[in-house]
Amino acid sequence: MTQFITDMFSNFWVSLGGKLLLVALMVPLIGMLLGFAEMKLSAKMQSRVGPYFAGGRWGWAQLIADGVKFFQKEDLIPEDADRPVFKAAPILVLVGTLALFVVIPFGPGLVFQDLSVGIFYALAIASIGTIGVLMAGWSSANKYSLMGGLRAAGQLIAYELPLVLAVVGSVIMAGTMSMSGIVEAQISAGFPFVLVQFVGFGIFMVAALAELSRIPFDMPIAESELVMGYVTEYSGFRFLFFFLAEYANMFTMSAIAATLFLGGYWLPFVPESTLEFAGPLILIGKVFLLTFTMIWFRWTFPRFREDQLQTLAWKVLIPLALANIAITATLKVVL
Amino acid sequence: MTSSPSDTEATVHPLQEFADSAAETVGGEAEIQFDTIKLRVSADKWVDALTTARDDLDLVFFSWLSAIDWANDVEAGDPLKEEIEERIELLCTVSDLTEGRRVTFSTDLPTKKPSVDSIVEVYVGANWHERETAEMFGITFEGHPDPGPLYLPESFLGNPLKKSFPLLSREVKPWPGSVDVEAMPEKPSTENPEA
Amino acid sequence: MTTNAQRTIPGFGLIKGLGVTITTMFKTILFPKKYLATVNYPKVKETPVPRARGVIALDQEACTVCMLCARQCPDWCIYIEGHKESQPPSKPGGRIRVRAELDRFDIDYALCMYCGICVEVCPFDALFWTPEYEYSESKMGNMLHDMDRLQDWMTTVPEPPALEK
Amino acid sequence: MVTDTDLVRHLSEAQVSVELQTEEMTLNIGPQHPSTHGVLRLVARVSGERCFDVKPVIGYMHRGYEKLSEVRTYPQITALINRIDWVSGYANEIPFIVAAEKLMDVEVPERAQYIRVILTEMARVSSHLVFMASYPLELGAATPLFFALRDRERVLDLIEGVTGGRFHPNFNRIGGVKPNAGSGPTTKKTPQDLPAGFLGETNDAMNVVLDTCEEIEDLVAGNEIFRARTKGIGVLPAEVGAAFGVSGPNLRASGVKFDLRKVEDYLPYDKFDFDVVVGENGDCWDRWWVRLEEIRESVKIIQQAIDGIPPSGPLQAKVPKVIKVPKGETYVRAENPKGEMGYYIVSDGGPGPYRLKIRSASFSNISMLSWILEGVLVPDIIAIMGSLDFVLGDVDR
Repeated sequence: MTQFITDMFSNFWVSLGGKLLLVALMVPLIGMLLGFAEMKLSAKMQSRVGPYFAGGRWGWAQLIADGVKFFQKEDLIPEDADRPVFKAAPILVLVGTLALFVVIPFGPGLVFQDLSVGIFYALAIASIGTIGVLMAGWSSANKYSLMGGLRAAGQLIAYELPLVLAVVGSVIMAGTMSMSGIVEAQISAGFPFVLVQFVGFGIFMVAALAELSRIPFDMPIAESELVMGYVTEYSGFRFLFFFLAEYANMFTMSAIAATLFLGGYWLPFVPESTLEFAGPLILIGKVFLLTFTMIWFRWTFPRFREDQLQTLAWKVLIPLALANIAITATLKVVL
Repeated sequence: MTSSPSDTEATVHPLQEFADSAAETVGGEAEIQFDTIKLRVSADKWVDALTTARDDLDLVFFSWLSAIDWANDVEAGDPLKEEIEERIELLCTVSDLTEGRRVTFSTDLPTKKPSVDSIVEVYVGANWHERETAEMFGITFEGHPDPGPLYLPESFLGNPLKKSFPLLSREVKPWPGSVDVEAMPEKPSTENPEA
Repeated sequence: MTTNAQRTIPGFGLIKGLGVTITTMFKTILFPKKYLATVNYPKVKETPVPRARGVIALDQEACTVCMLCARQCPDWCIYIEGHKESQPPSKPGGRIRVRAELDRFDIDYALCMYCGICVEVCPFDALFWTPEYEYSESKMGNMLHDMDRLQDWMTTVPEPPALEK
Repeated sequence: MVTDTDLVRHLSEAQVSVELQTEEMTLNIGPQHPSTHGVLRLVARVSGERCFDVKPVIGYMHRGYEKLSEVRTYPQITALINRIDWVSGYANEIPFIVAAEKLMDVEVPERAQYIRVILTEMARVSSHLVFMASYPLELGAATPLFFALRDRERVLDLIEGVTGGRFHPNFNRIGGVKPNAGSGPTTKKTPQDLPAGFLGETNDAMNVVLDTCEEIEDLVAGNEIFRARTKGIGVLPAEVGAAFGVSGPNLRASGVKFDLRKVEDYLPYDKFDFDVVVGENGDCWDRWWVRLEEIRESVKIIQQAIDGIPPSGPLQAKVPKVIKVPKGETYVRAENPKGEMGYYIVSDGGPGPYRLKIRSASFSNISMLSWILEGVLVPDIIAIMGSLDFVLGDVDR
């Protein structure tokens, strides 16, 4: 029986189908889980009860109820909207998120596709979502949406650079761009890279927040200024796509950060033989720690102004990241 | 705490001195009613009076500007008890920012086609107040930089705060209080056949 | 008095803010009774104060159809109709008494602005405030409460609160 | 003085504007928008994110209170004016009632005066707490909202316990505070004095409010992002503010030490020791800070009043049952949470005023919007508008 299953999964198409199914299930699941966590945690930070009605205890079914509600809603498209672009935008945003799951190693060998340029691929694919955002903003025929889309584009340009530069330090230390390779490098080094690459880690997290357009960098949405930014005109399941993509993106960005800086699926003092099973749990634990920080930030900070964000990116983060690279490279050569 | 005009004759009101000097500086008549200094000036000296108040009396804070429609025939509310001369009284209160002294300037305008010079040049805050007064009382403010209705839609007809403007909500519905208890029905003859 | 708090190391303010939110989170999770500010509304209800102006109750027996409330109401939302009736004398040989009977007493809560003037002017203690608040309707017309419905509210009239000193 | 960096920035901006031909668009903010506090509408010409010719459009909530009060009696108007600035409904009643009392020459009993002071200051605390809640929210921080509203609810519950209304207390009567529940034979004997335990609970609630002020200060004031968003933004010079009729905390933030509680005698504020908080620069930060400090000053007043309130005594002066105000005109203004609120009553001896002019603070406060919003960025529109703390009911009346 096990032989049969192994055989079946060795077939390319079957394994591809299985992986696709897994990713397709994971995104809504993670989206709902994180969405629910955000609702509950924010409630507690504000001395509220939070959702409690749906599903009985703790309101665990709140997000399922929300999803059902979204599907029941009318799919509104503004009359002046650029219809094909308007419809394509949420799909593009979600696809960018799905594609990111491909390169994240959940355990030794537990990776959908271990690319040799994994991190390069991840950072490139992560910015596809922003193109979807820009499309959404442009096609909505709404001035608020347009401004939201343009802000997202400006943010992408400003933050892609520190994001990439922050990663370079880890890549230099590992000597490989494969995500699994970087984790293995940390295992063989015996410490997570964050201990050395703390500057890179900090820059990466700040840039990731900007990339995800979460508070304090949520200017593209900025509900008090731009109503809802680029999602103003979306309703029903198209809005749900944006919603899921936001939380799934939070997960993948945290997973990348965990892989690059926190040792990925590895934890010191955990025997390597158990990583096969414990690895995914360890990674998810680290990811939840990082996403908790993001949620924590969101419910504590106000938002920047667009020009202050650009100043921060170009005048602080990029020079810092460059200095980090220079020092890392020098030390790598010297030591 | 309070004082009426009759008090001021017996004891001098604490504000009397200031009121007199203000009236002299501006050129008008001052009257103190219930701790409120009202300074009457003529309509052609309206802008001059307020400029003097700002520059010489140091009344730099613009509080409000509005009007009263003195009319004998009213469509809404109770009419006045005694006949008065029909006019529109324009009021403007300004204050200083140290001791809290305030003066209400007043001028009379004719009920038909009232018009006065705008004081936006003197107190920039009068802009919206004059627009409100203009649409509510039909007063023309000459030289207002941005005339036009403030609250009401462009197509609105009439000047709501004039006494000749009826309050429609009170016109379309009968007053529930006007109903009276039905009188006792005439005693039916069956009960008292012999009566 | 200065409007500037002391200058500190950059980032210190951010950390202080993070500290406030996380403390609140743990306080709310660990001691929900003390620190939770909201309740699970339809399941748990807060009791309004006795003086709360929720809805007006009518004691039909006490009403003499004097029309004071309808006349004093600023919104004209009370509609009263009544007629006079003769009652047999209380003692044999006494005078025949005339009593006003209430035919209609409606309050239109769609118009009412809860000022309480009617309750205040009522000279015969026929109107009372009760703190009930759950009487929303899906149709505007149903906001008109007739005298029977107003009478039903009488059961919810609370005792007046004790006074300070 | 033009520094080198200023010059360089200016040159670079000039160059950009020559090279880039951008199209301007008209941005319509409101009347339904998350940060317009109701139904204010702004029409702005926007070039990129910079706004020019911002035109506020008001009147979506105009209820015509000045006309309505011409057909109402004085007690009926008291119920109406609660709704002008509904965030601090109690404070609205005071100047109107005091003006009517002035015309009638009525002396209000001391205990009633103290109750008025306590409740007015509680209204101020609750109003400023709403500002403490909404302003960081407009800048993106949601948590201070709940902290401030949590304690505002405490204050409102106490106000409701005394008056029966959270937002619309309708508690003042000419000659004092609401004397008893009704005029019937039974209820007449139930005076509406403070409910038992009110003073103690208020004292506790005020201490909690002070704690929350600390908490909000930790959460918001130190925050570098909040400082960057508010310092130097929307500077209002004192003389411009005065000419526009801007009053209250907005004017004090510009450095004008002027508080009607100190100069007018509508309530016995001279018996209490409190400071007038002033700002330095008149920017958004100062407006925020002045309100935070005013909460603390109000708490001081409330706690002094709780200590000093006469233990018992009449709550009502002798007034006729059907109130008719003698002929006369007067203007009474009060320091409301939003600024100077005043009523000019013209009475001809009838049961209602011949004319009632309502001077509301927010109306004058936002009349300067088109001046202060000239050439600012779109996010700063929200920051400046929020810092003025207006209520549309107070603007449109």
